[in-house]
Amino acid sequence: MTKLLTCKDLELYYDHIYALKGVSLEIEEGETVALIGANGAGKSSILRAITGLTRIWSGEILYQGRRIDHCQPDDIVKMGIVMVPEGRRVFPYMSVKDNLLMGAFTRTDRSGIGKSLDMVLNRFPRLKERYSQAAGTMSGGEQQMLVIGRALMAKPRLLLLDEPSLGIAPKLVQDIARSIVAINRDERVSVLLVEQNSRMALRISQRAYALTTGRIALAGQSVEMLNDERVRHLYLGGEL
Amino acid sequence: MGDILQISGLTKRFGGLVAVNNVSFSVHEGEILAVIGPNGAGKSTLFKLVASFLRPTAGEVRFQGKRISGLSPHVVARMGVVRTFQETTIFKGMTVRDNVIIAHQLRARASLPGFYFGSLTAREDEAEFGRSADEILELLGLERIRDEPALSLPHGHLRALGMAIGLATRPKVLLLDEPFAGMNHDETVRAVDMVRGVRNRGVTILLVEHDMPAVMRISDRIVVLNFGEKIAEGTPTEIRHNHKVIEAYLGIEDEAIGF
Amino acid sequence: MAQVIVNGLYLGAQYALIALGLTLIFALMNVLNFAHGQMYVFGGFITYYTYGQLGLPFAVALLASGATLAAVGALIEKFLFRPVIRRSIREESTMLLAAAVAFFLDAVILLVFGEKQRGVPKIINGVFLSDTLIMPYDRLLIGAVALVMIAMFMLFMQYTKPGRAMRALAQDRVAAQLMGVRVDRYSMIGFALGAMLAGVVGGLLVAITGVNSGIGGPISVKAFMMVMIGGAGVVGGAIAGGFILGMLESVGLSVLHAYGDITYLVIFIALIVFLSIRPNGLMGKPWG
Amino acid sequence: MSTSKLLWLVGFLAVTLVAVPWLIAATGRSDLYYTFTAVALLAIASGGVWLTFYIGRINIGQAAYALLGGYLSAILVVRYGVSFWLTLPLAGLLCAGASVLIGFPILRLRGVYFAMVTLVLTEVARLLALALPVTNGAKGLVSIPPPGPITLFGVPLLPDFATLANPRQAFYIVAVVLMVMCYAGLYRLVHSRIGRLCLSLQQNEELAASIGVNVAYLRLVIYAISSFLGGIAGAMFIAISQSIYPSSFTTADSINFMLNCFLGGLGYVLGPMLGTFLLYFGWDLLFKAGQFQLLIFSSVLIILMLVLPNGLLSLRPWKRMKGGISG
Amino acid sequence: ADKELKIGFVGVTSGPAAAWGTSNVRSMQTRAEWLNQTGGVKIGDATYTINIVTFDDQKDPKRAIAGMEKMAQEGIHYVVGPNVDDGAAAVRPVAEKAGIIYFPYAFPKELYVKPASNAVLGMIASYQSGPAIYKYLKDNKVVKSIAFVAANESDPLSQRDSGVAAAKALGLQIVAEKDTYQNDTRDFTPVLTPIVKLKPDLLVLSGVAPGNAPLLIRAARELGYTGLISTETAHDAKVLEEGAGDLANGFISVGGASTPEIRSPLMAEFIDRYTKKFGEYNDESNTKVYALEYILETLKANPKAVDNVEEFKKSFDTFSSSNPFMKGDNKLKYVGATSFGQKRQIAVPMVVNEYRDGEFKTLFIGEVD
Ligand SMILES: Nc1ncnc2c1ncn2[C@@H]1O[C@H](COP(=O)(O)OP(=O)(O)OP(=O)(O)O)[C@@H](O)[C@H]1O
Ligand SMILES: Nc1ncnc2c1ncn2[C@@H]1O[C@H](COP(=O)(O)OP(=O)(O)OP(=O)(O)O)[C@@H](O)[C@H]1O
Ligand SMILES: [Mg+2]
Ligand SMILES: [Mg+2]
Repeated sequence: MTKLLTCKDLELYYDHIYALKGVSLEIEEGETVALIGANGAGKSSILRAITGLTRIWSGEILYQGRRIDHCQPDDIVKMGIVMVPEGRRVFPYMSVKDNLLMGAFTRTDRSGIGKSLDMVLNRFPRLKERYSQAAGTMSGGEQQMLVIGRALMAKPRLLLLDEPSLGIAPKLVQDIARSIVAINRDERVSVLLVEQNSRMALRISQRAYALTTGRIALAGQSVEMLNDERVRHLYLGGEL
Repeated sequence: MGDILQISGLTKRFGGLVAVNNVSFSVHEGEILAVIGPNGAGKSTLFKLVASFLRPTAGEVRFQGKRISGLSPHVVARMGVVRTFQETTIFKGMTVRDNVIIAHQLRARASLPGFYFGSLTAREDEAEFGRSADEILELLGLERIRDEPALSLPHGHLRALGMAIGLATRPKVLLLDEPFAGMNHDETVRAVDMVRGVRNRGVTILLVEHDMPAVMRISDRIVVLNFGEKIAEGTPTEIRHNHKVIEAYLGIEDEAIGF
Repeated sequence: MAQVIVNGLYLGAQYALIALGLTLIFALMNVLNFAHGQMYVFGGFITYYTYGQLGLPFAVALLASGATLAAVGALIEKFLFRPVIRRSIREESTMLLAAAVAFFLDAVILLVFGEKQRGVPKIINGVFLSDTLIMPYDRLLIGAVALVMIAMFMLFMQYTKPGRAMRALAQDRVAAQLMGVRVDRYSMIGFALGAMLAGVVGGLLVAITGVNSGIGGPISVKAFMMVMIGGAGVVGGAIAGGFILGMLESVGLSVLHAYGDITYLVIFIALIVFLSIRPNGLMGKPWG
Repeated sequence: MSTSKLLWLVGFLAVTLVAVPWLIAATGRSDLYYTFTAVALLAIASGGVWLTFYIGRINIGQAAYALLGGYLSAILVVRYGVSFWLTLPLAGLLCAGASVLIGFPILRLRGVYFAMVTLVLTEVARLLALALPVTNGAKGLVSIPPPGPITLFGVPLLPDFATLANPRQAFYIVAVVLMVMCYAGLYRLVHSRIGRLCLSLQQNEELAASIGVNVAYLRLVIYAISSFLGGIAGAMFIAISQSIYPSSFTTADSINFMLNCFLGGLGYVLGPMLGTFLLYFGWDLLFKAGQFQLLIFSSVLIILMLVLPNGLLSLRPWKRMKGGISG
Repeated sequence: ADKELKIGFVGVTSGPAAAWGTSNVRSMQTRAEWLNQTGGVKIGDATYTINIVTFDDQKDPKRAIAGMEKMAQEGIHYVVGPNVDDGAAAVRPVAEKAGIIYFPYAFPKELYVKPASNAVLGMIASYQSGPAIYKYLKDNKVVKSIAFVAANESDPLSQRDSGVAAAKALGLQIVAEKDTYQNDTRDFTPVLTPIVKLKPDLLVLSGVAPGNAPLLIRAARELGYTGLISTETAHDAKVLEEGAGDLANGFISVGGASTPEIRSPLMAEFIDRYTKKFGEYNDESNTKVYALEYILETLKANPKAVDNVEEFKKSFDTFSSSNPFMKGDNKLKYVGATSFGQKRQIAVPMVVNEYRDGEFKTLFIGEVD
């Protein structure tokens, strides 16, 4: 396996508040990596840094061996890193179709786009049913599927997911988790999954990092972390 | 314990869509009642109807026997029915403490002119609000960030602040819309304790939440909505085993992903 | 009555086109472009010189107007609005900038083009006459061109990639950015396009109404009104607003003409009442 | 009120009421009296606009109330022989009353919609002034007598303006005193709990309602105060020009009031005062530039905006801003 | 030239009405430059260079007051302007108090009747020209019915009202008098559609702005209107030609002073110099040039008035000098006794023009007393 993405010693702050104080992590080709941690630990900040939405203060981000920490967000999308942001940000007044086409914005291969569209619609049949409905009028779960589908339209090699289960009914959380597993398996997309639902995240990932206030506190195989006493204590709690 | 809220035949239409359809149930004084249901089932709409932010198409809500549907929200809030919002809604331009202080509005005894001219009651009010705000911040573990601008708080703290704002109004009934969303396990445990603490001060609590373990642990009773209709009502144990609820909402455990 | 309706339609087409550019800029950047009317006047003068004075074909003059204004718009976006938006705390602050730009354009236009009302030779002569309807051919032509341009703009926004990008940008900037839309570039394109529309309408209408350096401000205000009727930041709303205002004026002036002074009073009060009932216009979104 | 604030106030009064007249006398620049009078009165109206900004509404309709206030005062003085000094507060109060009626439906609107409706309101006021018989329509009211004397128990408090050798100075003093009173009132408002309630409206009306703020009522109160200020400013202006026309206050004025607020800074009570001073005085200073006046003026505005997009007062070196929008 | 004489201008030179003030300022500047080139103006024993001090009031009465204050500050006693009613009324207190004689282009009678004493109407008022025009048209072109249309603004509306009164007095049938349009109207078809249907013999565009006149004419003609069109304000032939082309033929307007038939060589040279200096002439300046001429000629006649306004006022009743801008033996003198009870108006010849093919032709010349 080769390194797809490497973050070295990322530091980042907003208005003199440190959000990241030296974070390093790696994602290998084909892997699903989970990133767990408390509120405000800096999970979203890492994703924003990778996608170029927020500039890091120091450290470096390498993608396939190239430094990308000075690239514009659109260049990063073109390289194959696509993020699904926190909070289901669909384009509310656009149809499902147009939302999906927006996903393929940086692509120019018409036939490839068509194929991706078929793939996404097959994966999420609900989207096919709602093909020309305005996205803003769909339920939360459907919107979540739409944003994941939209990200897939960009044909990513690395998919960054920020809390896809937030505010989603348990039944749909399961659906989404299944989709993530399937996407990783079938489309050979590497995934970096940020989740509060640590149990779910650890179950569907191979490796995981746990973040506390801007630092990596723990890292390892997900299975091991699931059974790790400290993780259990900090992030999973006892049996509920 | 009597019923503090009676909801009867409540219906809300948006154009052709019936978001809440003929829902009736009662809330007992001092209990924690959870409303659950799939996305789009009408839970938030139900809350808005109860807090009188929306006018029902049919049916009514009674609080301590008095009809409150149709009154304006601040009147209902003054009577003691207060909601927090699903979206993280706070006053972004103020500090954490100011957010809580301003939320004491309902407890103000001085009039607007009184505040303007700084009457004795007004000054007493101000001092009292400050004290009470600090108390609430401490209760919710926000005292360290009390002077931060609310704008830059992380998600979890925003939720806590939202609850602090709700508490500051010293409500009789507090409606919490997804209070645990975006919290990890540890934080959820703390928040659950917090909500219990609030209940123990005599506040009746209604909450909407998707975090099932938390819901099961915290609630005395649960009401389940689906497509705007009430499909079940009962104790957590009853709900957990209700087929309709499993089918519509909880889903069946999936071994592959393990939950 | 036929005359009144056709008048209304013709006015409406013209108004809708004016409102389109304004609404586009508003949707993309949340900037209420007070300088829209001045851009319109600027475009008008360019057509006046290229068509009226230099004698080039009208179509060429329109192109010149559009191209110049697109450039002006792009520059204004890049060097004025972008830095100010980035640094201001409250979005409304851009209103001062927009007003300053309006003053600036007003000053430049007055200095360069003078204070007089200008007109150009008619583009076609002759009048369409029937029992119920009198309509000069040039008005018919301009009305038709306006309709075609509206349709083209709609198609552009609906079906082309830049159009889609701009709609996405208007709905969620961050999400659009995450889809690979270069926000800076498309904001600039959008602003340039809005300015270009203003310029082209200005040029188009020189053929009928001429152009006058001072009318920019009143035109902006009128355009705001159409946008409000239809709903801010919605392309369809701008078009609807334009046609409604055009029709209201035409019908109002003919029905209320015995009371003359009050036609506009009635229209304005109706507008206030309408907005009190529908706070987001006909099809507007609840923007902040 | 803290002593430092009191000192500031005394200092301001000393400068405006003693130093300025002395300087004017020394330099012979008596035209500056009118300039400063105009600044003071426009600042009062702008202060009202600023207050509506403070509850999160873009108000481009202040000229409507200035016009209304002007007409009310003029009509009372001309047709009913009421003393001007009595009409001044009356004009303000009647404007406040009118604004309650108008505000009730339109204050539900937000953002650009409210802005546009108020812009239209200015035009409605003008058209009404043209159409109503009591205003004498297009011909306006001219030859309005200047303010008369006020005596209290035989003691003259204010002289008859018609007999004054230098009415400019008298108007100046009245305007400055009015302005100081208005801004002191505004300052107190903003720094009392009401100010924070206003902020809560500005930031989130729904949440404010949920914590028990009577949103509709507070909005109306604030809008009424704002219109009160507009009415007073209008009435005072009419006393100076001794004439009023439907075009005495127009859309352009409404826009200027708003720009004054932006220029000074929306987050600061004194912002509109500073903004008015700079915009008005700046224009006046450039009078020698002749035909290039507008060009230079607008260029300076643009540059100011580029350098200080949050208003001039965001420069305040003694109080650094911290991301907030606090007052 | 050993001394400087400052003459002020307060009026509108920007915004939609910029044309009004601009033609004013430019004619003053042209004439002043010309006089200075030829050695200045000899008043009494001294020779003066003329310095024109201008102030743009943006058509805002509040600014106009500031402008008048500025003039007082500059020690100026003679000011041309303001251009509109509200501005002129607003500057009145300042001008009267500060001792400034001003020449507004505004019609409210209060400005000119006692106790006011410092304003001098700089042109013919609509209530003076209206009756004359309607009478002429009634007698010569058999006009029986008349319709009015005006912008919904103070000046045009009050001009309309005086026009309506004049028409009534002449026994003309008034078929439309309430129709108005917003000042931002650019397309007048809807405004005129109902009026044209009434087929009046004469359509009066009351107080129409120079920019709007061609648009109104064009819309009326294109709607099939065949009657006469007239107005009481001054207009520019070039603007009419560009804006309405042949459709403007027959348009009747009141120009202040000068059609080719009556213009003196001096006027011709003025036009020439103006055109050279500013690239383009404006026919409105035919009227606007007079105010400055009156000020200077009166000062020449009574040199003490240079810095004493009271002296100037004394000259109102007696002043007379020959009119350099007109052929023949015409006089510059102050008039207005009938309208205002005192002589507070300059006697510009009331030239009623008809537009034809890019030029104005004189229909008749009247006088005001
Ligand atoms: N725009 C901003 N301005 C100032 N501070 C910010 C901003 N965005 C985030 N922060 C701060 O940076 C820190 C990390 O935030 P981040 O959003 O990365 O956390 P997170 O782990 O994603 O939390 P959550 O689970 O609540 O989403 C927090 O302390 C937060 O207050
Ligand atoms: N103002 C409105 N206009 C039209 N439809 C609305 C409006 N508010 C809510 N709805 C619709 O009513 C339905 C119920 O919405 P509601 O927000 O109550 O769901 P919810 O149960 O809270 O869902 P979630 O769990 O996703 O928050 C949805 O289909 C929603 O689209
Ligand atoms: Mg996050
Ligand atoms: Mg909800």
